[in-house]
Amino acid sequence: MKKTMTLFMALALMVSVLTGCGAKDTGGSGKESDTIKIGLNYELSGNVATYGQSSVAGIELAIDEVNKDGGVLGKQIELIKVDNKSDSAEAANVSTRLATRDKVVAILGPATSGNTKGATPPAMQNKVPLISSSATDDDVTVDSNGKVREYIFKTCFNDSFQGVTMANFAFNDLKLKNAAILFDNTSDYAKGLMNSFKKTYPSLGGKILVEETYQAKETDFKAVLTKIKSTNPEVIYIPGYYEEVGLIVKQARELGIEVPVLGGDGYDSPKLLEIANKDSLHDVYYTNHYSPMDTAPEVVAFKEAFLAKNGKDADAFNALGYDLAKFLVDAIDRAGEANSEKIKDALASTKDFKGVTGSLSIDENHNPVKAVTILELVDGEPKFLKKLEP
Amino acid sequence: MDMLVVNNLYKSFGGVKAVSDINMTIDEGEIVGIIGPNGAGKTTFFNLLTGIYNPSSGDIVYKLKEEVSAKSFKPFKMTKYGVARTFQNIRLFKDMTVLENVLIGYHNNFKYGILSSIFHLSSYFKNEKKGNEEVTQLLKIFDLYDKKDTLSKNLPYGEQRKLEIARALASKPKLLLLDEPAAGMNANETKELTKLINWIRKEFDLTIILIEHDMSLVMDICEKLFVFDYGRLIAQGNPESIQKNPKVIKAYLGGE
Amino acid sequence: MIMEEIIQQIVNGVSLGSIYALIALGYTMVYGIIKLINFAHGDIYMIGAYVGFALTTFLKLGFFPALILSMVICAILGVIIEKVAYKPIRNSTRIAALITAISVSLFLEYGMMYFFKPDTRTFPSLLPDKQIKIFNTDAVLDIKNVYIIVVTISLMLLLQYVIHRTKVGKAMRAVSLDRDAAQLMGIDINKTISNTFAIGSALAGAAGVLVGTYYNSINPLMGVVPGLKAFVAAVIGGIGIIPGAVFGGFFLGITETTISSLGGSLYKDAVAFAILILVLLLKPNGFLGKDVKEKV
Amino acid sequence: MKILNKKNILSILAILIVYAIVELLTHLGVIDSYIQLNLILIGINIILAVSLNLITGFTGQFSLGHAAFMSIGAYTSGIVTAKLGLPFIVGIIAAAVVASIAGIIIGIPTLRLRGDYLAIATLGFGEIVKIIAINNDYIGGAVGLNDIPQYTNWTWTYFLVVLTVFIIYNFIKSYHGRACIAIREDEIAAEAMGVNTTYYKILVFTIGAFFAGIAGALYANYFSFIKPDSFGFMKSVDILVIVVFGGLGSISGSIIGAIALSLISVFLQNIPELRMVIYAVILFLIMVYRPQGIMGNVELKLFNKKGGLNGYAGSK
Repeated sequence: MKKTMTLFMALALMVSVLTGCGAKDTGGSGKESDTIKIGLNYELSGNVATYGQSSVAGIELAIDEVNKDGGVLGKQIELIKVDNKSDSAEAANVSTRLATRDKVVAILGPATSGNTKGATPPAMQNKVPLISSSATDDDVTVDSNGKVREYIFKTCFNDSFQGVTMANFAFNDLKLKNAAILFDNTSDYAKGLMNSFKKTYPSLGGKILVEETYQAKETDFKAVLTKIKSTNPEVIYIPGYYEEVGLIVKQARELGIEVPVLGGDGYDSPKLLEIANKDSLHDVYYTNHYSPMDTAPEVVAFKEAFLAKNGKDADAFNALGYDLAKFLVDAIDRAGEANSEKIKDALASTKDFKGVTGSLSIDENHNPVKAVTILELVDGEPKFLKKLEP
Repeated sequence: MDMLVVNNLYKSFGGVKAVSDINMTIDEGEIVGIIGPNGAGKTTFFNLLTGIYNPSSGDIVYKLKEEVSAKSFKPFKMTKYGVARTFQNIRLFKDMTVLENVLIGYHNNFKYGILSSIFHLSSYFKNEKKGNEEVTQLLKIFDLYDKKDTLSKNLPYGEQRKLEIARALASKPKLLLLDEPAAGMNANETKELTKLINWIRKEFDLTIILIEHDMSLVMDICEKLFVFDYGRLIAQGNPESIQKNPKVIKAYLGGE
Repeated sequence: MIMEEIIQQIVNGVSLGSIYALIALGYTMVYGIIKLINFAHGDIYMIGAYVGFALTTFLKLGFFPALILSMVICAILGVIIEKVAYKPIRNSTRIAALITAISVSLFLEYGMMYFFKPDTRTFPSLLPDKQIKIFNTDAVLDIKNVYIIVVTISLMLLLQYVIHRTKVGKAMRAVSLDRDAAQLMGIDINKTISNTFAIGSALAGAAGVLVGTYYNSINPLMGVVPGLKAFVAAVIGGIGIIPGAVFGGFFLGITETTISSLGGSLYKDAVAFAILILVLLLKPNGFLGKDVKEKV
Repeated sequence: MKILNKKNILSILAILIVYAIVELLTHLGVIDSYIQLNLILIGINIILAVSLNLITGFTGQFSLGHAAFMSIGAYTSGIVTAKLGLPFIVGIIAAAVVASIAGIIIGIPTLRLRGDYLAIATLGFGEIVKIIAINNDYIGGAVGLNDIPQYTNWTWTYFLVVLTVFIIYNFIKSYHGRACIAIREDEIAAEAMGVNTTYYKILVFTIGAFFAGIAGALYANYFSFIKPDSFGFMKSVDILVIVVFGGLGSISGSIIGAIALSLISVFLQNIPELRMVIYAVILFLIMVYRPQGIMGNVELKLFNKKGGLNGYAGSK
């Protein structure tokens, strides 16, 4: 008896609290409101808070600029920033809240593939477009039956794309036949890149000598590096993020491993140079969306504006976040109405959107078609090497 | 008829002999006292009798509900063999009520399975009803029924001692081991305890072994005494003979 | 070539182990005296690194002044944490104590994240960047590692001296054995526990600065994994035993390196935890601990 | 004969009425998908908290690895429903069974450990389970397992919560449950009274893991995506915090705790940068000012006039 009463009371309390706070939120969100609401579902706390916060910094810069220029469709954009705690269930919770309570027209985020997958089902059910600028995993936008997820988009490469590109580059351009792999096995991103490299490289005729792993937040990589060194590879593929890669490259050079190091867009951060220092960063090649050293006016303008606003140089997450916001605004503009359904259609039909990180079109799988740039680090500075059109 | 036989019992901890060369036989229905100075090995002996320690060598054989020897002793099996005990430094279940404490003593007399407990099948009700009735009976005997819903930690000291005995009796033992039952009691309480022990022995048809420092209690109720010193059994016999035994006097008054 | 790899891996193991050992020292000491798993220890280590970072980057202090100052600041922080957080729960249950320690740990991690952003920061290079070649092979040892090992061993000896030879240390041991009795003997319990925390936290602070310069990258969550590993190391060596922590640190470092070098880097941490469980089961008082039986 | 007494009929009615009200409100649109999601989340947390309470609160076995059992259940149900395409009920049962086998496996070796040491060993066990999941490519490794069919709904969650509470509550009310509480109070005395402590410790780990497995299945089939680090150390701490917040040894406390902490979490979504700091402060304040939790170890008195959860207490 008492347990049911407890349950009952608890439920009553719950419902009243939740509906209560909902009622407040829905106040100004009628169709005729003078702002357009965009939800941000990001990792603002928890173990990947860096990526979430960096993406949001880029988004906020872009939206500031848009609002200063008069907004879109004559309305200002209002960002509703909610934290998903770096947890996929919480990301689902936030998605639902943004869609049903805050009545946003679109959701940006989350930063990682896992949390984006968590955020996906509510976005699909509530028919609100959700776009991530860094959820690189292939099945973010396509389900296991190969069917595209109607409301989900991404503006970054698929993991497989970068891995394939690097495998080709290593084999054909650098002409190196024996590779070692070292990847972050707790990161879906690194694992994705690694898998496609592992598939492509041998098919070209290369040989993978050894495959080793590390874990995010580790700081000592000498044991695996020594192991790799003993197999005498000609090149090492290290997909991962700059925090660890910086340390890995530095420690590899200390151990006397001087062979080229290859990686992906996780390398793109001014921190890489700070952590690894100049002397270690030679013969490092990575795939990226753009060259931060690009002198194109929009790149320069973005970098200056970001530095002015945030007091530090932009990294890949910042740039991708910035482009993501501009990309959505562009779609809202083309949709002609702040309506989720129309925005979704506009997003799906994006052609040659020009952003800081290059121009992109959305393909039938809701993935971007965009050029990949290969950069080489020379004395720690990224140098443009080549650009591969898709 | 003998119900406990101890043969050449030794127990050592890391080379130090705590109990050595104990031989004794205890008959059914006796009240037996174990006395000796502090550190004489009495509690160790109790722990050997209840399976908390295994003998280093020698054997202990009970002939109660069935004949068992030290090899098959496990603390939790002792009540099944008909042996229950109390502790020197009262070990009640502090945050449980008086009734619940005694129900734990009754543990092995409950006979229903996990499924029955989860779904409260009829065997659950039958068992719980019977258990509650028997335990209630016991609490009334010990004058604790009025306090059955009191948390045991809130009982006065003397009643905690009594509750511990009641809890042990709930397991329906044949042999009751009491480790310093009168410790911390005043003369009046001790007197009452003496009466109680005598009474329960008759009422429940028990054999009782007790460790005690209070000589008045020991001399009062024990029919036979065993005296320990330095882990050895130095004397045994009826209270009068023990009082006169020079070895015992020496052990108690010191070796000078 | 094979020989060289083995030598290099031994060097790697020792150098990793020295870091675990350094952090484990403070962990084991606090546990030894007040029987509290101070989950916040790893975070004090993180704060030590940030203090070192601030002192060297903004005040341009050298290595040793930064190390000493950071130890002092961490000691003060440790005492504050003890007074504010642990003192009120000193007589609570173990579970309350453990959750309080977790809450302090979260508070420090996310407080730092709030004030200083979650970004990784780079520690200025304070010590000479030099590699020593061993036995004329290609195996190398980072000179900074020599510093860490020397500091770890000296701190261990110093701690042993403090605990066994000084009045403060004797008071600590007395409190650890029987708090009530110690109090009856006129030992100031509060002061002794404060001392314990001050010393333990100072050790964490030292570790923070040393490891900061060694890896030159710090972030607010940097204390979590090393903290956990250091705890494992402390348990392996026998928690509460100072030389045990150092032994456990090296043991864990060398074990992890061995597993990685045998190609098991995927399961390196799993093996570390499996060893932890095995040690707890087979030798609950650690390799250097004595077995004690519960009194009935 | 006593199964259909007045009290039980009232209980069943109350359970059904609560269910019907929620269903009705859902149809009326008062409960939208956001509230429903949170109701389900709370339900999952109640199952986790009540089952951990059995292990830690009632039996006194300090576990920091409860999320590992949940993870085993989640992956099992994920495999059964997504990869093998079997119905949800099969997934739930498989999840519960596999998790409880893990409960036995972890229960046996850790029997020798107490207090802090047991906590650390279970923490280690949780990490090992996570690392194995990360390295297993069949279940997606670090990438996670995606596109698990979304079977979990309010009905499943609600009745599984009721079932969990019913079973664990009844268990506690039996002599088996009293034996567990006795182990918490004094293991040596419990053994001397004939309680087979080994058996009961393994039993509660098994039952606790069983329900954590069910919670995992509900979780996997609701969020339709799982990854190993959703079930890490912090998740175990979250569950433990619910239990301690509500009161160790109080089932109604665990229910209230699950609701309160879920609401706090919803509220904290709006202040992301300070969320964990505030969470830490709340934890700390509870430990200092009310270490026994909201309910202590008693149940809601209002509905339990006989008092005293722990005993049979004559409520025949």
